[in-house]
This record gives sequence, C-alpha cells and structure tokens, in this order.
Amino acid sequence: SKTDSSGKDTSKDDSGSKSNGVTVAMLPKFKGENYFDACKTGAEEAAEELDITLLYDGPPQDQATNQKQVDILEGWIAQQVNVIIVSPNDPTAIAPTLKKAQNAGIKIVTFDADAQEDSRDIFVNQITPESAAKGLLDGVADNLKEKGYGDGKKANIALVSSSGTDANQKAWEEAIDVLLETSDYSFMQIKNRETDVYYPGTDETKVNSDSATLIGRMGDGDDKIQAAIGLSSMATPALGAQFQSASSKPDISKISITGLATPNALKTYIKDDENPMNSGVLWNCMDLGYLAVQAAYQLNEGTIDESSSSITAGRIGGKEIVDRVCILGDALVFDSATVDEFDY
Amino acid sequence: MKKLKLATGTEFYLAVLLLVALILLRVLAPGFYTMNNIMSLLNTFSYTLIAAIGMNLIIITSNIDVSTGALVSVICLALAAAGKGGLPFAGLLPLAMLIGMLLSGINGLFITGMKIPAIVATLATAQIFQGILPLMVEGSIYDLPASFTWLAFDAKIFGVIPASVLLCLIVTVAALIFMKYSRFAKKIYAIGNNKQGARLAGIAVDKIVVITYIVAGTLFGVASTIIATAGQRVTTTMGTGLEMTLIAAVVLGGTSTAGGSGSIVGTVIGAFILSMISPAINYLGISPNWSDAVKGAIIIISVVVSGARHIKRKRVIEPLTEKQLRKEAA
Amino acid sequence: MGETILQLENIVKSFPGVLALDGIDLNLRSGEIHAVCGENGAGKSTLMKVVCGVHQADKGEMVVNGITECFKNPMEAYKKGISIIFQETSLFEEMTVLDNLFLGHEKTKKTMGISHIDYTAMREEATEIFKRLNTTIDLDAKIKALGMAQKQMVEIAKALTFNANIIIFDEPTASLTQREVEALFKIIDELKKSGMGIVYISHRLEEIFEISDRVTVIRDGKYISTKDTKKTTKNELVADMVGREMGEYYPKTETKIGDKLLEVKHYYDQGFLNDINFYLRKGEILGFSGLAGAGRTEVMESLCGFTERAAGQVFLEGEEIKINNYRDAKKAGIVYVSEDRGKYGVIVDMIIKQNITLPQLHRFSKALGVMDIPAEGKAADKYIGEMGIKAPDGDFLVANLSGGNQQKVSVSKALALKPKILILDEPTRGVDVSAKAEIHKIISELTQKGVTIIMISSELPELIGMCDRIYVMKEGRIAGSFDRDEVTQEKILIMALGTETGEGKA
Amino acid sequence: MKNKILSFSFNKALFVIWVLIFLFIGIMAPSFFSWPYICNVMLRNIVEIGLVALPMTFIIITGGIDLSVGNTMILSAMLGGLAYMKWGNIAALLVTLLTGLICGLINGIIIAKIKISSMVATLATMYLFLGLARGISKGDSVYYYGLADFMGNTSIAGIPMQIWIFILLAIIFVFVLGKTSFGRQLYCIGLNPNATRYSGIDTDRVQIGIYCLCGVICALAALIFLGRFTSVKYDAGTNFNLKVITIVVLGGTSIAGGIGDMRGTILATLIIATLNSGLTVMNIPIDIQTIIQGTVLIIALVANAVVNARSKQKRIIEVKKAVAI
Ligand SMILES: Nc1ncnc2c1ncn2[C@@H]1O[C@H](COP(=O)(O)OP(=O)(O)OP(=O)(O)O)[C@@H](O)[C@H]1O
Ligand SMILES: Nc1ncnc2c1ncn2[C@@H]1O[C@H](COP(=O)(O)OP(=O)(O)OP(=O)(O)O)[C@@H](O)[C@H]1O
Ligand SMILES: [Mg+2]
Ligand SMILES: [Mg+2]
Repeated sequence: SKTDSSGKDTSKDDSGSKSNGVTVAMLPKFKGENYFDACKTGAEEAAEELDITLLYDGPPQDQATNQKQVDILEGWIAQQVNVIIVSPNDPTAIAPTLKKAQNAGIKIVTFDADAQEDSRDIFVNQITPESAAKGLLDGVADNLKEKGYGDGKKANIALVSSSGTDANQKAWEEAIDVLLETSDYSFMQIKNRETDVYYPGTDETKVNSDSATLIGRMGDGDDKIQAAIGLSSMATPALGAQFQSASSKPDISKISITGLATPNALKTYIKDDENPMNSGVLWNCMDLGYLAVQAAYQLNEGTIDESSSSITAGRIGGKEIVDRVCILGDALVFDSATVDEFDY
Repeated sequence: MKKLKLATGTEFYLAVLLLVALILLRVLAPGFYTMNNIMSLLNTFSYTLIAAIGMNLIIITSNIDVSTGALVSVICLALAAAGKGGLPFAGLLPLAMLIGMLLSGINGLFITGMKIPAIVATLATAQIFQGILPLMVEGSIYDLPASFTWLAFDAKIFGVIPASVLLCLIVTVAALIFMKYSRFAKKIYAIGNNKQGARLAGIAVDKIVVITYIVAGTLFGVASTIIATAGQRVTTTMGTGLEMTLIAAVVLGGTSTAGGSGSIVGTVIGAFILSMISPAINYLGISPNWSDAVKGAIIIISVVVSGARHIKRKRVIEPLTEKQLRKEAA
Repeated sequence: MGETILQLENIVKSFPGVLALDGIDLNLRSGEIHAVCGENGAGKSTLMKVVCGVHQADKGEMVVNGITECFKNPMEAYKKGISIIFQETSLFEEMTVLDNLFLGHEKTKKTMGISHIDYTAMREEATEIFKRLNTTIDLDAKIKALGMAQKQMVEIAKALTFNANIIIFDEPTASLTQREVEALFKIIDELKKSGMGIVYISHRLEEIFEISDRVTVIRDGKYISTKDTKKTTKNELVADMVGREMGEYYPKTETKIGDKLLEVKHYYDQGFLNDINFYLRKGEILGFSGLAGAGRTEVMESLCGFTERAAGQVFLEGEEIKINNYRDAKKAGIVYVSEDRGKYGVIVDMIIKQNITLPQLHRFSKALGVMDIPAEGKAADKYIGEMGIKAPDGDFLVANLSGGNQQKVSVSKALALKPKILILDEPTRGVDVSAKAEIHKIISELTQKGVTIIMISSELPELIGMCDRIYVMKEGRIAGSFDRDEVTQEKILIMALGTETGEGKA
Repeated sequence: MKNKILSFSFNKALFVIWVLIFLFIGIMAPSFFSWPYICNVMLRNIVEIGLVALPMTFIIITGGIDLSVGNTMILSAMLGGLAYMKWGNIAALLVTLLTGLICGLINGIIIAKIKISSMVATLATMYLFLGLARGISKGDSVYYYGLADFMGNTSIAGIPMQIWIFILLAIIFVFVLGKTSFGRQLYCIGLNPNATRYSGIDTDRVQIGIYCLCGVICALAALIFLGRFTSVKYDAGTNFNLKVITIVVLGGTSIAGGIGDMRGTILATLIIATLNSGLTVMNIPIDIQTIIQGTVLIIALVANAVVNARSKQKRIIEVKKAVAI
C-alpha cells in the first residue's frame, strides 16, 4: 500500500484492489475516544460490506477545533474523494469549506452533529435533541425524586458540556432548558449559567479538573449542586471518576449524576453502589457509523437523493428521512442491569 | 546562631499575596473552603508542584524545557498501556520515573552535546514526542482496570487526603533537603549564575546539566502518574500545555529564567496560586472564561513588580541634591 | 624564610594578538611575602592565572611543592595547595556568602550513611575566618547584595578556606578601607608566620614596602628584576616598572593651543563623582590619570550622556550645553571611545565597514534607509588606509583582527563622526608595543587636523609622552593637574596614591 | 563577509531540501501537483504562520522572542469581530490592527524598559491575551465578516488575496532586513547590544518598535485567519507561537541573536507548507506530520550547529593568520 504508512488510520486495504473505486472520507470531531471509535467500527463494517475505501482522520483530542477539521477537509477535497462524512466542531464555521467540497462535486453527509443545513446533503442524526434532553433529565429526575426532591424541594443541576460551539451540545442544552420549564421537571433548575454550565473543551486533563471542581460543589443545600449531567462522552466518565476519587464524597443520598457516554466508559461507576451515577444515556454508536457510511454510499450511487423519504441501510434496515435528516432512533438509557449488554 | 529564614524577597511578597487571596476567598466564596474542594485543589496542586520542581531545577541551570507537556503525554500513555495489562501502582510509578528519566535525559544530551539552546532543542523534541504518541495508540486508551486508578480512587490518607498529596509532600521535602544539603544543588546554582565561573571551579557543567534533566524527568514521571491515573481513560493529550503552566509557576515563584536563582518555597507558592485560580474563580461565581486572564495578569504583575524592584536596587546611591553634595564635599 | 615552594621558569603565554608573558621567572619560599609589581597590563594577573590553572602556559616550567604541575582549572590548583584571590571577582552573585566560600569543596558529614553538606561546620569555619579577618559579613546574604569591599573580603575568606600553603593576592586592597587593609595585613602576616608563601600584587608601593620581603618587577610581559625589599627604594622600583626609554614611542608634535573649548564645572553624577572641575583647550591633548577605579571612565561616560548627572554645568565654546544621551553628545561633536573594546567598542562578529558606519547609519543610507554599501566600503577603505588597519578591505571580520587593529577600528568609528572632541578611554589597553606606537602616532596626527583630544590612560609614560596637561583623579574627585613641562611619573603616582601631601594645582 | 556566505549556503541547502520534498511528495501523490492545490491549499494554509514569522525573524535576530503571537492574533480577531458587530467593517479593521499594536507595545515596553527577559514577559502576556480573548468572547466563537472574508477568501488574478499580501510583505521584510539601516541595527543589537547603545543607537526604541510591528502583523494575520476559517475561538492560537518559531529557526536564524536571514525564513515557510499539505495529501494523519516536522527541525538545528562550530574553528585559524600579518 503506498500511502498507509501509519497502517491504522485508514481502513482501506489497498485502494487499487477496490472494485468499485468509491472513496468515502470520515471526519470525527476528534480522534481516539470510545464514542467515535465505536462510530468508526460501525463505519468500517459498512465499508467492508459495500467494498469501498474508507478514509478516517480527525484532529487530536486537545485540538478538536474547526481549523484542524478544515485543514483535513482541504486535503480530501484536493484528492477528490467521493463523499465526505463529517461531525463538525462548529456548524457555521465549517459550512464554507463544505460548500467548496460540494462545488467540487463531493457529497456531504453530516453525522453526530449537524452543519449549516445548506452545506450538507444529508444529516444522519442519532437522536432528536428533545429525546436526548428527555433521556438525560429522566436519568436524574427519577433519581432525585427518590432522594426526596420534588415539588417542595428544588434541586440545582449543573451541566458539563464540551467546547461550547458544537451543535449537539447546544441543541441539547436548549432542549433541556425547554424541558425544565415543563411541570414534570420544574423542580430542577440551572441557577447560574455562568458557573453551572462548564465548557472544559476536549482536553482530558481539563475535563477532569473541571469535573473535580463540580463534584466539590455537590451536596445538600441551596448553595450546592444536586445533579450533574455530562453532555459529552468525555465529561460523563470524568464525572464518575472524579466522584470516585473525591476525598470526602458528597452525600450520595442527596445527589445524582448521569450523562452521555458509551456503556463501557460508565460500567464501573454505574455498577458501583457507592457512586451516585445510576444510569447513562446513549444511542447505538456503531449503528450510527454504519448508517452514515450507508447513506454516503447510497448518495454517491444515486440510490437516495435530497428528496428521498427513507433509506434501506443493510443490517439495520429501513430508516425514515425527513427534510434531509435521517434519524437513527431514540435514546438508549442503560443502568446497572443492562449496561453489560453492550460492548462499546 | 542559625537564623530561621523561611522566605525572602519574591517568596515573601507572593506569600502575602496568597494569604490575602485566601482571606478574601473566605469572605467572598465560603464554599471554597469545603473539604472536597480543598482536596481536589490539592490534587491538582500536587502534580503541578512535582513537575514544577523539576522545571525549577532546569531553569536554575539557565536552561528550559518546552517539551514537558508532550513528554508527560507520552508517559501517561505508556502507563495506560502497562496499566491495561494490570500492572499495579507499585509498578506504574517506577515505570513512569524511568521513562521520564530517559526522555528528559535525551533532551539534556541533545542540548549539551549539540550545544543547541535549550528552548529550540526541546521545541524540536516536543514535536517528536508529540508525534510518537499516535504511533503508540490512536487517541486514547480506555476502560482501564481498577488497579490503574488505585491512586486516585482508593488511596486516601486518613480516608480523606489524596495520596497524591503525600507523593507531593515527599517530593517537596526531598527537594528542600536536596537543594539545601547536597553538593549537587550548589553546582546547579553555580552553573546558572556563571557558567564560565563554574567551569573554573572545576564543575563538569555538561554532565551536571544532563543529570539535572534526568532528575527533572524523574519528577515529570511522578507527576504523570498522578495525571494519568485520574480516571479510567488516558488520551494522547494528557500533558498538553503543561509546560507553560510549569514555567509560569516557576517564574511566578521568583526564579529568573536567566538562571542561577530560585527556591523551592517560591515554586510551591507559585504552583499553589496557579492551581487555585480556576476553582477560586468558579466559587467566586465568575465565569471560568476569565481564569486565564487572571493567571496572565498575576504573572505579569509579579514579574513586573520584582523586575522594578530589581531596577531600583541597581541604583544603590540615591541622587543627592547639589547642596547636600556640596556639604559632603566640604 | 624556608625552602622554595613555588618555582616558575621561563613562563611564556600569548593570546591572539598579544604576547602577554615572555619568559617570566619567579621563586617563592615558604614564610615569605613576595610582591609582584609592574604597570597595568604588564602581565601580573596573567602570570597568576597561569599558576592557578585558568590559563595554561605555552612554554616554561612550574614546580609546586617539589612537583612539576600544569593545572587545568583553579580547583585542581586549590587541591594542590594554591589558592588565589582574583583581581576581578569570580563570585556567584545569586548565591549566599557561605555557599560561595565553600563552592566545590563543601564540608560534608554523614547522617545515616548519607553524605550531606555540613552547614554547622562550614559556618563555624567561616565565622572563624571572618573573625581573623576582623570583618562581619552576614553569611546568609547573597553576594549581589554586597558592596565591592565586602565582595573582596569574601574572596579573601574563600582563599583561606582551602588548606593552601601558597596564597596569591591580586590587588586585594584596591577597594578596601583603611581598617580592612590593616586587618588584612595582620592576616597576611599571620599566614606568613605559619609558614605559608604569599604572592602579593599591588599598585600601592607603600604597601609593598610595608609588608613584602622580596619584590619582582615585570614589564611588558618580561621579567625585569627581583630584589630584597629592604635593599631597594621606591624610586628604584618605579624606575624598574616604567623603565623604557621615554619619548621613543610618543611622537608628540607641537600644536597651537587655543581657547577653552570645553569646561566642566561642579559636576556630580548619581553618587560617585564628586565636584568635578576641568577644562579643555582647543587643539590640546588632555590626559586623565589615576588608579583603576578612580572614576575617570565614570566622568567621561556621564559627560557623554550614558549615565545621568545629578548636578553641574558643561560649557562648549562658552555656551552651556545639556547632554541627556549620547546622541546629544554626538551632535555637540563629543565622541567617546570606550575602554572595553570587546563589550562597548566594536561588534567583533561584524565586518570592519559595518562597524565604522554604525554610529551614523543615516549618513550611509540613501532613500528609504537603504544602506549605501559602496559608500560604506569607501569610508572603510579610507580609514583602513589612514589608520593602517591590517586588513585587506572593509569586508574583513573584526574578530579576525588583532587587538591593536580592533582598537584602530574602534577609533575609526569615532573619527568617521568628525568629532570636535575625541575622548579616548585607555586607547592602548591590551595592545602590543608596536601597535601602541602607531596609535600614538595617529593621536598626534589628529591634533594636527584640529581634533581636540581627551585621553584616559593608566600608563604614565604614555600620558607624559603625549599630553599637554594631565589631570589626576582619585576616588571620584580630581586630585590635581600638571602641565607638560612640570610633570614626572613620580609626581603623578604620588598624587594618585595620595600618600604624601604633594598637592598639584587644581 | 563571512556571515553572508554562510547564510547564503545555508539558504541554498534549504532550497535543495525544499525541492526534494516537493518532488518526493509530488511523485508519491500526484494530486499534489496541481496548481489549484498548491496555491489554494498548500500556500494559502501557511500564510498566517508565514506572515508572523517575518517580524519574528526580526525579534529573534535581536536576541529576543515573542511567545504571545498566537494569542495576540486571536485577541485581535476577537475584538475586531466584536467591533464589526457594533460599528462595521472600517471599525473592525481599525480595532483589529490597534489591538495588535497595543499587544506588541505592552510586550515591547515590558522587555525594553522594565528589562524583563523576553521569554518571561511574553509568556505572561500570552496567558493574558488568551485569557482576555476567552473572557471577552465568553468562550463563544467570533464569526467572519465582510472584511475578513475579503482578506481570507478572495482571489486576485487566480491567486488568493493573502498570498499577494504575503509576497508583498515578504519582499518588504527581505528588503528591510537585508538592505536598510534598520535591518543593520537589528543585527547589531543581536550581536552586541552594549556596543550598539554606545554607538548612539536608541536600542530601546528599536526593540519596542519591532514588538509593535510584530503585533500589527499578527493583527493582519488575524483578519486572514478569521476569513479563512470563518470563525475563531479563543484557544485557536495555541501552539501558533511554536510553529512560528520553528519556521524562523529552521530558516537558519540563531535563537541567540545576531545571525539570520529573512530569505531563510521564507524558504522554511515553503518547506513547512509543503510538508503540511503534502503529508495530508498522502493521507498521513496530522499527528505524524508533527514528528516529521520535529525531525526536520532537528536536522536543521544540528546542521546549523555543525556549520557554526566549523566557522568558529575557521575563525580561530584565521586569527592565527591575522596575527602573522
Ligand atoms: N584572556 C585574554 N585574552 C587576550 N589578552 C589578554 C587576556 N588576558 C590578558 N590579556 C592581555 O595580556 C596582557 C597582560 O594583562 P594582565 O591582566 O596580566 O596585566 P596586569 O599586569 O595584571 O595589569 P593590571 O595591573 O591592570 O592588573 C594585557 O595586554 C592584556 O590585555
Ligand atoms: N554610583 C556608584 N556607586 C558606587 N560606586 C560607583 C558608582 N559608580 C561607579 N562606582 C565605582 O567607582 C569606580 C569608578 O570606576 P571607573 O571605571 O570610572 O574608574 P576608572 O578610573 O576609569 O578606572 P579603570 O578604567 O582603570 O577601571 C568603580 O570602582 C565603580 O565600581
Ligand atoms: Mg591585573
Ligand atoms: Mg576606566
């Protein structure tokens, strides 16, 4: 193979041997984290089935920025790949580059997070923001109610987001805000947006230290935080870990933690009775990667186009497409009973 | 006859600054003083200080290391790889120290052997280290076993104090003793003060510099162990940007980047102030977005103030008025 | 006096461009104080640096305590029983006095098998030494906080921390007060009685007569004589020191001396200079003499705006001028050539023409500030020719020139500014004999061209040979002045040393 | 002139290295050899770093360093972007450039007047500028606007705007450093600041001047950067300083000051640009690109050290000859 000096960052075997010569390039927000690794596994599976070349590259974790993504995209545009699948760090900022790609005849699929609508052909959405927000809030609401919060007693919640510019997290935050206004969830509140929504970015050490600070602020009382929700697949395990390593742990009968993350990343904490994290929220990441590559391939082949209202995607079957958005499904909430059923 | 002399000059001013800040926090952000916050702060402080002591040694010899961040990332990842295989903490710590010694030693050899200024030499090795990482692993190693997170999750002194604090205490005390009672430390200072003079005094300058890098590398290894084992996942970027924090802590602690001066006590205070800023700001109800600005402002103010003090000291004799001079002459 | 403990034979040492030592013999016995004297630059310090391993001799033999030695660094020499107090301090500024005293040979002891520094022992010994030296310096103070005299004391104390039987003092008293000098002499006497051999270098002749047993004179790197101090006189010694035939090297040509060009009245700087008054007449060569550190450089640097002045007036051609920085001085036609050629004079890593044009880049540049390289070359060629700089052309790297030629570049740089008043600070320092003569010739020629010159020099024959008038400075003041026809070396020395009340006219 | 010959041959070596890399990549990945790619990707992507490397060469030649460049750039972009939202394009331009200027002025004054080492001073301002950008933007991105779009995304005669700007400035900087008296002063300060001051040159003013210049160029780069990436976040300047310094050092400028050549910097810019985009085209992931860049830098450093040691030896021999004259 002439280009695979690294051997592991691309899943293509030898571009020459691919019979149908379609090249799909996949760009995660950043590389090397369970979530996107699971997506990648699904994507590779689809590429294998379809016998196409899959390029996979992304920014390193601490540089999950639009700039890095644009740098990589420009390389792919120059190479004239057939389809680009991308999970943008910044939906607005990436749009011009995506449009440039489209002008060069490249199809654009967004997955995991959307870009500006006019800069992509299809968005493979894992979940609607509403469904995600509901899953997350349910994760803590039931738990908090069990612990004595409710109508008479307000609970303060805090969010650990990512960098503050990603479309998903923004959408989920907004959806959470909306839900908090509804009666079911109105006993919970975000008291101070300045300090109670953390944006540590994607650097592990920073995520850890912000999570530690938040855990330190948790406990019983109006000036404390009662529920922490991780909005990124990095933040949630960090919350679990920082609780685990906290010296004088906040009273677990008064607090609750949940968030988005892959089951494997949360297994330890969910199963631990001493840890206030009882559930995690996610969707099937492998299916997400699989579906994205399927959609990409079919766009390129012309099997589907802007006006299609459904797609038949190999092993996961048919999915609906509405307004060029293809939804994978609902939130997957796992707890100590079900967490072992997954392996990613 | 022995005078008790804890701190002088910069250290003193810093300690006062810190004290004032701590008192203000007591008033303005009572939540800051919860056990939990103090302990999590101490944990951050631990690894910052351990690594900063290493950086301090290097800077005293009038060299510098901008590859520390990358180096720490490499060690963290190697640790994770070993930890995934079930190596317990008792094995992780020595392993980290060993890798630190090796890589940092390479830095030292490179600088002294090729006679390349430390800042560019380590700039180059930083890129190499950073580049090695993706060869080792793509992105991160996760699902680490319980044995890996033992230090962070389970090792608690009296059930509350994180063991990292103990590590830090051991390193700090050892460093204090080492800097005061070892002949080696005197050589480090002498080199930083006056390389040529040190050579005249029969000091093997290059050898000492390399050893200093090795010692610092060992400390980077210890710090890496704390950083790496904070959770069940280790990424390729665990140490990113750490070098700047360390240099800032050292400089804030009164060590001159020109070399030859600097104390462990200063570095302790410097590291503490830097570790404190983020949580303090959060507890004060200020958006964390301002924490870097506060950091920068504190460094600038302290550097400028001590620099201005320096300028004043140079002009020993106050300008006298003509009359006074005349009187004296008479 | 006992047996010989240090024997030097035919020591030769050269530096690029300078033959610093040319066959020196010296013999030091135990229990003797052996003075070494000579003019500035005679090679005394270099000789001692060779002895203690800072430099290695090109030729010659050194026998220490009966063994032939060649030390690679001073630490080796210390360990073999030689300790030295350097002329320029070699202390570590940011470290404490105690650390400096024992650096490289700290006292150690073992606690639980681990060897560590024994501060108590070091402190005891240091206190002991300071008591003997009759001074009180805080052992925990940093060197940078000390004054010159205290630093000097630390140097002496440092030498005493070694178990040496040979101690070399290179001008130890230059910055000590009388009380400290007396204490030092007591120490030296004590050391002598305990059987040590002491080499003592000083410019203060009366000191030499007070304490030394024998005195060796070197001149221009050559061995001149060794005499019993008791059997010689001050005049004999001075004659040995300066002894060359006068006049030969100083081609002074008579010029017409005009009116007062520059006058300085009641001038003070930020603390050291004290009521400086002098004047300069058109066309003359005005000399400034004094011991090292008397303040000559200080006066000129302050006058040229490098350091702030506190009070006083400066008149140029009768009109008062204010000089706030060197650019003002240049505008007024006053140009300074520094004594420290390497540090302040020339940029050795640049070529000759770039050095010469540096003070007036605007004159050698065209529109948009473009350097006019041909013009630079022309200027350089002019001075290479006029000054006799030994270089093929202006593109020659200054570092590759000998010291004398570098000095000529430094002077050329100043001359290119077409100064009215040219201040030459030690223009012949570190310059070999023939180059010296050339520079003197250049100076004479300059006066013919209407340049008025102030010349600072530590070499008396040079001043006497070249100058129309000489001011003598002492401790930041002008001690007096001499006209050309009345001056002798002895008179200047006496005034500079300030031992006898032979006040000249102020 | 020894220096000149030395740097000239070093430049030649750089040029050869560049040609080799260029050809190698071109042969390995033919898609690289297309004019649109070379011009729109390879060159366009390096412009910001290349631009800042120009004044950085000045600074390093005087023996200084500026670690705050990346954050100066981002802070200028931020404030400019905010000014646009309030007052429009012209104000944005003024605010951007003024921010850069003030950042540079702060650096210059701390370094030249308070005599703090340039490393410490700019390390501190690096944090300050980063923090200000973060605090002011509250962590949000600032998006591009008309002027930035114009600077970053328009082409003139088929060549992107920013490349024209770079070419123009590169010519000016080569000219100023190599030909003018100002350039001469920079070398002099780097080689011997004392002697320069004793020649009557206001070294403080020159120093402050070049840090200001650097700030302004950072601001210019900020406009282009913002245009090209369409948005800027506070942390986008991380590592920018090291990238710039890498280029300057690779170009043969000595970190100790006094030695350096603007043409070397420009060649090094080309080399890094070629490596960056060439390796991308070859589908070598970006992290491996770092290792290659590091290796190239090490080779350059070692080559430089060897050349310097040789020239020093030569000088000693020549001194001996000169003594013989
Ligand atoms: N490292 C050196 N490189 C070149 N020349 C040197 C060096 N050290 C000394 N010289 C020269 O050697 C000569 C002798 O200098 P030395 O310092 O020994 O004189 P000295 O007799 O001690 O004078 P002083 O009374 O001023 O101390 C001088 O011409 C000096 O410039
Ligand atoms: N402001 C000051 N306060 C205290 N001491 C000072 C001050 N300025 C100068 N001195 C000291 O005064 C002395 C004057 O030095 P200067 O260089 O002017 O003497 P000099 O006669 O030119 O001697 P030489 O050139 O032979 O060294 C030096 O020892 C210097 O350290
Ligand atoms: Mg001497
Ligand atoms: Mg002088």
